[in-house]
Amino acid sequence: MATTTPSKPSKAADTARDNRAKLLERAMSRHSYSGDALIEVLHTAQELYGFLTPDLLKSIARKLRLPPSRVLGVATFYHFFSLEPKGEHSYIVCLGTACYVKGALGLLETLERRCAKAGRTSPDGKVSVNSARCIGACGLAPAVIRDGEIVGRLTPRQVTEDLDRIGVK
Amino acid sequence: MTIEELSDIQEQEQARQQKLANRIYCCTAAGCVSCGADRVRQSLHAEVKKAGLQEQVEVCGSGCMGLCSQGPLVRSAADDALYGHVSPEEAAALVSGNPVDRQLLAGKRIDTTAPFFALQHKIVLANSGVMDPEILNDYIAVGGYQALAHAVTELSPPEVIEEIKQSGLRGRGGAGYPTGLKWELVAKQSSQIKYVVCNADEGDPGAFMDRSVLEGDPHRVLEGMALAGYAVGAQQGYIYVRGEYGLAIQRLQTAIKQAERADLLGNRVLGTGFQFRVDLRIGAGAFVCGEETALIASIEGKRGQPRQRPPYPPESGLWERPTLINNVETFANIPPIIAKGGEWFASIGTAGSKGTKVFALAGKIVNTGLIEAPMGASLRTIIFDIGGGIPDGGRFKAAQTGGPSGGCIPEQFLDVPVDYESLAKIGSIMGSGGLIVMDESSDMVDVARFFMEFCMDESCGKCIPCRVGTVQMHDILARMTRGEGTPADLDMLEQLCTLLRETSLCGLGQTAPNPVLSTLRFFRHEYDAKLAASRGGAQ
Amino acid sequence: MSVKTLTIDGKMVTGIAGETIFNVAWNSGVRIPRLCHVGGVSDVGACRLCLVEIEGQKKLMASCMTNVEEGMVVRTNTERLQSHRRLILELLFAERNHICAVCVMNGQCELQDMAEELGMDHVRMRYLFPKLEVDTSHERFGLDHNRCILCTRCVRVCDEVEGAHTWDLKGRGVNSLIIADLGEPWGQSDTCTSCGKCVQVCPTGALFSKGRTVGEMRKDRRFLKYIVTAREKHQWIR
Amino acid sequence: MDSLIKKPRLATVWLGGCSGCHMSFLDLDERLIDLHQMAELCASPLTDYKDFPEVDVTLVEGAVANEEHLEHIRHIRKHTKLLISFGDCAVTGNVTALRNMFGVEEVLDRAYRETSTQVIGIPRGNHAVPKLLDRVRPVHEVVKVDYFLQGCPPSADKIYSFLMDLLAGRQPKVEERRFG
Repeated sequence: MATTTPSKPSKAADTARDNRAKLLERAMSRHSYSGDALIEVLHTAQELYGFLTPDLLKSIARKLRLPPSRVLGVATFYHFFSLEPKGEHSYIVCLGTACYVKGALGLLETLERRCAKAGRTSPDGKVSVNSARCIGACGLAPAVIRDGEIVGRLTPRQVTEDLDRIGVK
Repeated sequence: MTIEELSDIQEQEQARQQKLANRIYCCTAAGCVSCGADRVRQSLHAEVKKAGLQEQVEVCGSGCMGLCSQGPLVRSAADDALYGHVSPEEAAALVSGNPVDRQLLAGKRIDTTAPFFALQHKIVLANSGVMDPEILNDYIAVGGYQALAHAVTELSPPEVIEEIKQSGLRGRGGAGYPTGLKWELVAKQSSQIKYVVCNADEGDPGAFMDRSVLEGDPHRVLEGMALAGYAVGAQQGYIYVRGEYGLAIQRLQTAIKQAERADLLGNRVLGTGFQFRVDLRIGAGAFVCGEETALIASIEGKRGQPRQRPPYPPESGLWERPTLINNVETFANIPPIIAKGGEWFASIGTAGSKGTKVFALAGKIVNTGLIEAPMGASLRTIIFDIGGGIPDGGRFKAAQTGGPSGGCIPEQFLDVPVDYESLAKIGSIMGSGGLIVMDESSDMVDVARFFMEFCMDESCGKCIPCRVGTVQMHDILARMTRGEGTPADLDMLEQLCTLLRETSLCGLGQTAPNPVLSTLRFFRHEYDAKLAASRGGAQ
Repeated sequence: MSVKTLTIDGKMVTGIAGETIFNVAWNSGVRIPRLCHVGGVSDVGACRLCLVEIEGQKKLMASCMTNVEEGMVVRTNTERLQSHRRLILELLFAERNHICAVCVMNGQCELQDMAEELGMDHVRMRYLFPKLEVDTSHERFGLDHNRCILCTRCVRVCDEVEGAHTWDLKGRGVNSLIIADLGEPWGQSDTCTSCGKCVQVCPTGALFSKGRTVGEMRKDRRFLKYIVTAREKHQWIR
Repeated sequence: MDSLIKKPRLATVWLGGCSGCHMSFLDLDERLIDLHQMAELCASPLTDYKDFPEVDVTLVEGAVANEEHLEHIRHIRKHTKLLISFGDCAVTGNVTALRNMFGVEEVLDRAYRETSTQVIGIPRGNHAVPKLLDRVRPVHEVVKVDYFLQGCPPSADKIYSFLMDLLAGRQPKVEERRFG
């Protein structure tokens, strides 16, 4: 279980936080607080908060009138949901067959060696490493989504240089 | 919008477009966007403005134009020319009507008479490159929603189903169940509440057909679903789309809003008494949700775990109501079938497999991208003629179809027609349309290991054979690739193949052994070589 | 209530429409193996041990999820089924750390019984040896993930009979784990009523009463029939 | 014809186990005399032997936990006609394999550093501690095994009926194939 809580909020962040709670509430009310909408609500919660904390899950469970264990069960079944804070930078390595055939594993290995196992964030919070089944950029294989942007035809060496550049030890 | 208004808009929009000096289509599919199509489009807009041609030249988006390896792609309608690897600096030349400027782009022009284009037969992708997926009127201009209009005014629901049955259309999601029969089954149920679900949880690694259709022609999918709703008596539809498909989700949201506002969806479709609403459900990263009972569980907000069938969803599906589930490409085929008739559709393809099939070509192939070929085209045509063969002088070794549920097809079957029956006969499946080409550098045992790893990661964990069997099979394959396998391992691997196929709860587990079985069948010598080179079991 | 006549392992038997093959077989003395089924709660067809052959059907069907039909010809114990069942047990034994010799349920365990009954005498694949927790935070009970086979009997009995839904599964595939509430230690669960039903239905030593040592744990699930009959028929039969 | 008259030769070995199976073997009590009439016990932890002799039947107690076991069991397999995994440690790894959830280093630290009171650290030198394998294995993962005798330990009755069948040339019927 992730026990990490978001870092201490500033005043400005406080108001943003209120807004987030309001927006989440609105998403739940749009679905009439129906338990069937759990996945949609978790999507919204993750969009707003970045990741799902136990408190967040508990409050969603209460609002949707669901048993907490079911909420955690759903949140951990789907790989899209994260129970840990994301790193400063994110690398999603496409492991679709086209990328695989063109050497995506080498990229992932480099990232895992330097940062963290796929699905995790490096201990210093710098980089989150993930893999995806297919990001649909098969023409650019092997492809990586780096901080939200697709980068194609990468080599392990380029990844290494990239990591050096952002100061990963 | 009434039916008359629909026809008016079609005429007006067509006339408006004809009056333009040029319409420039910039591919906005994910493949092109990832290599800078957005910058090209911005630059085109800027150049139009700079030249003061806002009234004469229109720049718009388009669905996937197929040749993803040459993106960003831009099509100029006035001279019907397609350009590849377009850079933002070339926008001025594209916008200009000056023939000399055009000459500057000659090197970027793609020969559309080449086999890549000439041998394709486009039904599903017909609108890609000729309309902007974000503009409803564009879809209407190319005849969109006319099939729906025709059906709701002139055909009874059984007549719609009859047309689909006559077309011989089979489900494009993989299994190939006859679509008309499925519709009939749902239509027969007496329940007041029924659902239509579009399975857009395209998850095979290396497959992006459905995403391209959703991004490039979202209204067509909505129209297909509405037709299904009309035929089976459902008033609510859901599209279950992968969370990873951000652009497709955005386009669908736009399209649904447009269609609702124009009364093409909603409480009085085209001013008639027919009601049909569509809602999106965003998947959250679980391949197993492509399995229909898991998909239903997921729409209901639960863990995406399959359950035993029967009962099948047409009898008891979403919230235990009769539910029709088809995939994106199946729905995309519906409007043209209703518009042109089942007989027309049935004239394309082979005896058992009608129409066309969209394939995503990837791997060691020159023309990586999206293609549509008539059923029955041979693998050789698809890979060597349309696909341009193997790059860098490589030699073809195998083609993988059907993703983790499919198989590897060796060279000796290159001339087998690609249809449901023929692929099944050689131990693969049509699947949803991913086609990965491998050359001599591919290690087939490792390919089997790759797919097994995929199944292991995606197993939901409900039934034991799949949950633990995939782990054990992966363990054996990994040891083999490391040169640590034994003959006993190979024997166990084969036993586990049988076990998973015969005892797993759902399709994921039942078909998980397929890549192993097909590589064992055609590339057994590679397994044997690994065993021979192995150091033996212990340590 | 219409009666269905069918053949199970060559024996003519009758069942009521809506009854499962599994129940009809057991009522007529044919003991189909099972691990996830437990009478009194819903079935999930997950363990795959109760698969049977039905004449005219290509696929093997989970007998706990398939209703009897008139004229059905069912085979429950063919060589193919036996070999599949043994292999499934091997998979289970290899999945987690089932060390019978040090288990509270040694001698009473349904998994151990199944291995004996089906002649699974050794595991031909690699044991996975996952490193799993033992949760002894509850004052009366313990949960040892090493012995859990993920049959979800506890989840179902807690949800359907006790109504608390304290238990569920987290994760997926081989990484699935039984969880209480939001995955906190069982002893801290807000929803658990400490009724102990989950412990009684657990087929292995995964859920156990504290204070029992090797081979001392006994489970009794007669309460299930008592409660279910009471609830459905308003008859309190002991 | 000579071999037909000769009594079958029996051996028992003790790898990574607690010797409980051998204790159970000794629980045959007076039936050891019956056994002696059927077979010659050539080598066992109970007897003194330098080199493992050629035998017909070997009962192997314990799992393969270190390099010495590995070497030993491979040697034995070459010198016995039938090899029997004798008890749960040999069949499944059992208690001996409980260390597989941890790494070798962690186990050694625990045994020789954290909980040691006299000599702290791993004894070095000639054969002080045979090198542990990364993973304790059941016997059949390393060599071919002909029969499996479960139990922790297998009861004396079970051992007796199994051996009597085997030594009389009958297919052994194991009544209780029960782990634990």
